[in-house]
Amino acid sequence: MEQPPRKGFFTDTSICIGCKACEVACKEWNHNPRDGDLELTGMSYDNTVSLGASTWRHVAFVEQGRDAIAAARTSGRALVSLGMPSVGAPASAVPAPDVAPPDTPEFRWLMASDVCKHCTHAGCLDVCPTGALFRTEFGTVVIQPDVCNGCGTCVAGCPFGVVERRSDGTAAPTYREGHRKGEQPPVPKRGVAQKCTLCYDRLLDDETPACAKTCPTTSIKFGDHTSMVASARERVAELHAQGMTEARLYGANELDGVGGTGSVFLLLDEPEVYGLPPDPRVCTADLPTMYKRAGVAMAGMVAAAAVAFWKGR
Amino acid sequence: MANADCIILMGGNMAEAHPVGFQWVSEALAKGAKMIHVDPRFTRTSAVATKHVSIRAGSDVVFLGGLINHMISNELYFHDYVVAFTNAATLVSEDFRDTEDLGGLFSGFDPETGKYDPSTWAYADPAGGTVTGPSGEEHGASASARAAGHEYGSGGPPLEHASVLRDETLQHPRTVFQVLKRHFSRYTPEMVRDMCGISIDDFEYVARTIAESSGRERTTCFGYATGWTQHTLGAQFIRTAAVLQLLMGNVGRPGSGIMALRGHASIQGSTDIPTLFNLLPGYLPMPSVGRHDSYREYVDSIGSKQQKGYWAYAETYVVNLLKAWWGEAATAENDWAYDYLPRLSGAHGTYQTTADMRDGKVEGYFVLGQNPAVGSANGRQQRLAMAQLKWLVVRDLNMIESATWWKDGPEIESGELRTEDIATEVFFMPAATHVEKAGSFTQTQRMLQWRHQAVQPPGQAQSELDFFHELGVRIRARLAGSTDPRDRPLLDLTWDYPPDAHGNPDPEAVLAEINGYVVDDRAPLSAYTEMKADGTTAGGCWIYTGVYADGRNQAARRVPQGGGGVTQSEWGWVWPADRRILYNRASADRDGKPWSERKAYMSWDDAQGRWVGPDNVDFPVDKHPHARPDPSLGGAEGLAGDDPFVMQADGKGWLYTPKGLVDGPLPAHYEAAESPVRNALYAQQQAPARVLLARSDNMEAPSAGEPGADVYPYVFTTYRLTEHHTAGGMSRWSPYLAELQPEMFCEVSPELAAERGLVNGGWATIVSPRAAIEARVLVTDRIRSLTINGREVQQVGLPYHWGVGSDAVVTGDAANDLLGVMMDPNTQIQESKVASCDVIAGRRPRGADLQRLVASYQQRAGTTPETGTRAVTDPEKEGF
Amino acid sequence: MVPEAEFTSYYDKPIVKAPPWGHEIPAYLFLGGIAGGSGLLAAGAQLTGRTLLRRNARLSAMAAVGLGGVALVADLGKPSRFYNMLRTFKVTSPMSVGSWILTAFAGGLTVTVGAEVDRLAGARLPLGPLRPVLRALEGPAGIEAAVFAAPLAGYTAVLLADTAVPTWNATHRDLPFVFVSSASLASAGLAMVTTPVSEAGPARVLAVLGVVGDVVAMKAMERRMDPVAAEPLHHGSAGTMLRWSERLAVAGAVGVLAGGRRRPVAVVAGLALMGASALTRFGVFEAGIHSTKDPRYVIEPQRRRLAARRAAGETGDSITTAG
Amino acid sequence: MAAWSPLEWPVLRQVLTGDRTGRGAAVQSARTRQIESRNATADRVVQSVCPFCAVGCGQKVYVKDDKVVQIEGDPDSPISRGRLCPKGSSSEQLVNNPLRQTKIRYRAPHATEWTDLDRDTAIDMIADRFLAARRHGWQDHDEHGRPLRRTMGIASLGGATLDNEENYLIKKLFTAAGAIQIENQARI
Repeated sequence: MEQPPRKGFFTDTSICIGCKACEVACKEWNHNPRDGDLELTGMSYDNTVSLGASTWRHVAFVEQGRDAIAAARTSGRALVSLGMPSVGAPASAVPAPDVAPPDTPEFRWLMASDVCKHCTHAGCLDVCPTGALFRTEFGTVVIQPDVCNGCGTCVAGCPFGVVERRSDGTAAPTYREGHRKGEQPPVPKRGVAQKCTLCYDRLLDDETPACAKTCPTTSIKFGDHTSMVASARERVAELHAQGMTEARLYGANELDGVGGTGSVFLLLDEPEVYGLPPDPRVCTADLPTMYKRAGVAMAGMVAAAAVAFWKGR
Repeated sequence: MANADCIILMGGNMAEAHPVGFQWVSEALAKGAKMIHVDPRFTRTSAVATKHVSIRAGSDVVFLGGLINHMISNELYFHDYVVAFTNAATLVSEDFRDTEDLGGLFSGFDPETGKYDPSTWAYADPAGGTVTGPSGEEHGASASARAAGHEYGSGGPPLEHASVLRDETLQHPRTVFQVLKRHFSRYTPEMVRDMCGISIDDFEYVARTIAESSGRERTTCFGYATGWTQHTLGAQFIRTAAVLQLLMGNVGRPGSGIMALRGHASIQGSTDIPTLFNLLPGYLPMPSVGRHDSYREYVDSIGSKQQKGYWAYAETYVVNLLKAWWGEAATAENDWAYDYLPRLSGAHGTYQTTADMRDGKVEGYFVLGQNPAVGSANGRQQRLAMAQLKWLVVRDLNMIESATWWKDGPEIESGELRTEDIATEVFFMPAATHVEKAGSFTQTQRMLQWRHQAVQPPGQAQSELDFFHELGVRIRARLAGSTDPRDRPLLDLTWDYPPDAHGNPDPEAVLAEINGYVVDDRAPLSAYTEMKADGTTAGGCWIYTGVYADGRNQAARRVPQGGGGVTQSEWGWVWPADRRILYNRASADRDGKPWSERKAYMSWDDAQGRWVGPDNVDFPVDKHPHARPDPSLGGAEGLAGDDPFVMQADGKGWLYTPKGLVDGPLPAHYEAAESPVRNALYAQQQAPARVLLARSDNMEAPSAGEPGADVYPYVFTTYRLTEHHTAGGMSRWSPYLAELQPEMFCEVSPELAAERGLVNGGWATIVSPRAAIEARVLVTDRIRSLTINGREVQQVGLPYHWGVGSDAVVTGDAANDLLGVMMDPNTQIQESKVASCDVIAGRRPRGADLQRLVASYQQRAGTTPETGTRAVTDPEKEGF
Repeated sequence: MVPEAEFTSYYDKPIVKAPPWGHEIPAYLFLGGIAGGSGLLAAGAQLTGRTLLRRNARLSAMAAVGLGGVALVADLGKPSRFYNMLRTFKVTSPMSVGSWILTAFAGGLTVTVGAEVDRLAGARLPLGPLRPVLRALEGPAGIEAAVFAAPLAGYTAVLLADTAVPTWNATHRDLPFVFVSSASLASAGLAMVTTPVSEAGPARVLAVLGVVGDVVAMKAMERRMDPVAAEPLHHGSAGTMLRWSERLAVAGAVGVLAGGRRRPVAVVAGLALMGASALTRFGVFEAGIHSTKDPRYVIEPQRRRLAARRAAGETGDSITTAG
Repeated sequence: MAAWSPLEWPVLRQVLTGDRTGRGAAVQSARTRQIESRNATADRVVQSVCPFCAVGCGQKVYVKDDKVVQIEGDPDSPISRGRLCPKGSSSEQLVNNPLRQTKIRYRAPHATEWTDLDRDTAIDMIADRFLAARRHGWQDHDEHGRPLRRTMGIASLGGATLDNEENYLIKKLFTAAGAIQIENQARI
């Protein structure tokens, strides 16, 4: 069977306008129910809060003043000086007549569309006991809702907090059926783990995932993983050349704790600012150690029992 | 837009309101262009802008005027373009007096009527006197179609003839250029700082960026939306930008212009084929009593045969329309059934109608895909007015608030209305969605695109086309045999559209009628130039002629990517004549050569003897750039080779508007009808010619300098969010959209929050002289307190998508309830972007206490229906 | 106002998600431990001819496995699909490995319990010709179950540690020691409750060894953990439970040593030990859940280890890169 | 569900195929192997235009069994290149919304609740009321005796979300009936 190239996203948050079309297109395509309890969160324009069982794309909104911007620039510069692996400036640098840094330093509003990372080493996939999760021919990680028994181990296995077991679909569940505030919409696939499938069904039909297709500004790009990483590297170099040292990539390094992610991001601040872990590590990386330690412990238990029967009178 | 070197977005929030259109801005940015967002709020557009400049809502004319002054006084304007293509060199009448001379008023103002007599604004006539309109009246397009900021619609108002005096050295003191220079000289950077709250550094940054991105090699593009139109001087906001763009040579060229960013799928179409009181299709005016009593008066008033350009053929368009509507009943003998048209007597806009409704003068009301109970200014007045109707027909997809106010509206809760007392009959008719009917939408760049029908409407739902066709059939059946002359127009109406498979009228047949045809054989016309004024052709909307050329539905053309050419011309159909950039003759210089290689578009090809380029030239195609026809000739023949503005009566871009606007030939800054700020530019505080509706249900807050102004100390502005659509009828019923912005909120600065004890995520009550509403609070640095004339001015941001009802997924108080109805006299559009309010912490009172709260504020402020209604500011009385 | 996002987190919202596990899970951890420990005791008794201890330990193990299984199934999102646990065998999934261990253990155990019940019933079960087969299999089955007993007691530690839950993951080197010790002392405690002192000698020794292991392993574990990740073990209800767990364990051990040969003391001490084990499991469980609620437990340890690696010159393995 | 076969047991497939760790093809269910895009199985695709704002983005409408199953951006459109905003992306929900009204509702004077009407009756009632209101509000002349030939009894609001053809018929019918108070969103 011929293996298609690994597919992935490159989400360039520097051009995201926070329109949330990705959230809607995703829900619409995947028939995911409305999430949350229709209350204003007070978290800027973010009212869906995080990725979850029914929200597979989530746009974060961060308002920052001068100090935070300066800190982001500093931490970005520090990354550069660490001698990170970096391709040089792209050969065809944009003919910008003026490379002075954008001069709006008093305030900025960051928007970033988050999604399942489709990790190279996927914790959720590794720990799933039923085989409900599998790696597709596109290198993506997908849950089979007809197999999952809702044990929830994958939820614990994800270092990014992406997977969630679908319950009733609202934060403050009510059991009045309906669509309006205070009512509970019908929730399909209740009780099984849910997350982004990278539109596995659409990929099979050679279609672009719903979120990437709808994205008005191409902040969400979709394609072969290698070319996504390449364009991410080009873009970050371009921004650095414009003086935006706060730009950095997230997930483009195959040596990181999850072996690199299928969904690569360009961020303008430290990952935790966007709700992303700063140094995630797939839990099963330590599994051999755990098994070894557990083996010793179990042997100890057997030995203790032996001693007990030998000594115990 | 993707071709611009600099994009100024102002009075609009493109990334939020038009995310997909914004991709062209993104593309320009990716190519290295700059984008500056000038707006009271830091929005999602600002977030990706090269720079955001915070401006006090309603002070845009000061800022733009400052830019004009900067460009003129530093000689940064595009001299060759200005001399060649604009009316800068034209001499203005000796009788004209500017605001400089009259304390903020132009000559001709009548304080009694609150209206201008524009006769002194005219061009000087070489034969002495002035160049006035043919019979002293403008055609509808300029007087009101601009309503929605339709700057490039169908052209300027008529002039008697196109013979004018010009001084191309621009030195004569009565040249438009000198008038302009003097007029804007008081719009200094310091004035911008004091009135707009924009620092001199920021102002200079914007000025420098525009200057560097204009001229032969580069272009700057402006984009605006309702942030400009919804003001008492909205049309003048746009005019100011147009003056600036003409000065900089940024009209008619790639990556230039002023883009109107419109909010509805076919809002352009509904102005072109207007469901508007003052227009007939194709920007022909509705006849007015007294001015258009006879056919001849009517036709002559629209366009003079001696003026330049295509409005000179206005009579042809009129005849074709009448012929299309009344077929054989329209004959030369009966002036093509001109008398079948009803007559206007003044403004009959939606707000005047609402007032009439409230006073019981209107029996029946059709509400079609619109939600005035939420979306119109002064919502309480709207709902109380509807309660006076005999019957109301609401046609919509969802059970909107405009259909349910009688059972769950705010006035039911407050006890002002009792369901059992309301005599209004309400018909709710389910409508068809866009996929359940075929038809065309005209988008914001004038492109018609056909939608094919995907499925049949569900249940009892039906399209507007089917409903109104059926209604027409039944009305005509009831009148059959009537001898009453008033029924003739209905009985003679052409109303025989071939049915489709389901027995409904075929929309393509309607399109064919709109397009126009030869009466004898129904052969479709392919251009409006084929129309005849002798009754042998008929056509419902001349500007759309060509959309059904060759009997093919050109709006349904869908070659992928429009065929790949620069203009992507094989996708949809653009009026007029499938032209993609208007006035594109201006993309070449006086001699017909491109201004620069980089910005080449249309140019004159001597060998072929015609204009060539990627587009259809918006000009007589074979007219040599050096052509200088006899000035007495009118129409297309009258256009000189360097008259690119083919719809203006003199072929030039108008820096100065000798006719057509009712509130002044040049933009001048006046404060909003309600403003806590004194106008520092002129003694005149408010726009003198603004339209008022002085009523007890439409009170105004006192402005700065008047007693009681401090009762409503804050400025609020309303806007939309990307997650919702206008009054919510198509978004608040959608769970996916509702969850993204679930509750009505207000945005306030940290300073205002501290002043009023507001907490992020908590509640606030906002009070205006019309209403009080509650909203959740977002405290954010995206809203800045601004220093205006040395004092802090706080602005409150209010999205207007929510309404009070019980059927939507999410409901909430309506921001528009706070607004009063004060209108731009050119467009009759209300001022939604600036008004005065107070903000207090906590939720609003319920029941009858709500009106008590509003009344107590009114009392404290001493407002009466007369407050704020004086046209001319009286310096004595105002104490300075 | 909209809080300006702190340098460290996104509106204090969690980064990782808590597994959707109720108290059935710590209950299962406890019961699985009892089952595993009892399996070992039963095998020892089988080999050393302590028939009462053998019978009681087998029955205890069976009860614990049964209840534990019910708890596990009850906590599934789709209980009707519990059988999918054996749909595949995944070495990367402790839950899968554990399901097979549990199945294997329960298989052998069921045979031995069948034999015990038949004996209790005076050989009156309608087994017919199967009785001799059962009797013949009883011994090997007991040993087979014993082989999977310690894994049953210990795999749950790997199950918790092999997650992104900060506190659990940070225990991954030492939690198996805590859990097998806890299993030992709890099963020994139960044996002391159910079995006369005369046959409970091995249980008393195992109890004491278990307590020693439990206390030592717990201390070692906490010391080795990132201090922030360890915090939830000390605070709140988890901290309270773990403190009482240690007290009860020590008290139980003292009881065993001081008066374990007296039945009433043995019963009380046995109950104390079982309580200690239950509290350990609930405490560790709660601490982990708590560590998912505050992003700080994710961010601070991760930033610390990232900084440490960078300081040590390892700069090539960060998820954040400049290019 | 296909009949269960022992060979379908993933444990066996793990052994038989190369997927030893059970994280790939071996654990796919029969249903997973049959997944198809619902766009691929649609009966027909219709080209349309987004009904929300005035940008005029192209849409593709996928229909199966005479029901709209998907609406997404039309990549062929030079205006939108296949992209849609959140509102445009919600178009399918606009069409298939469970809250959408598909029945005619009538509220009689002073009534507190809606009742149902069939369409024929409703349009007849509206036609009668239309003519009555037209008659009551009719004005032949103004105070100077100049012709007006209009009715002030009927008003209308709306059109910006309607088709050109619909607006055309509305304007045509109302104008012929002498109704002039015709307005739409362009003025709001």
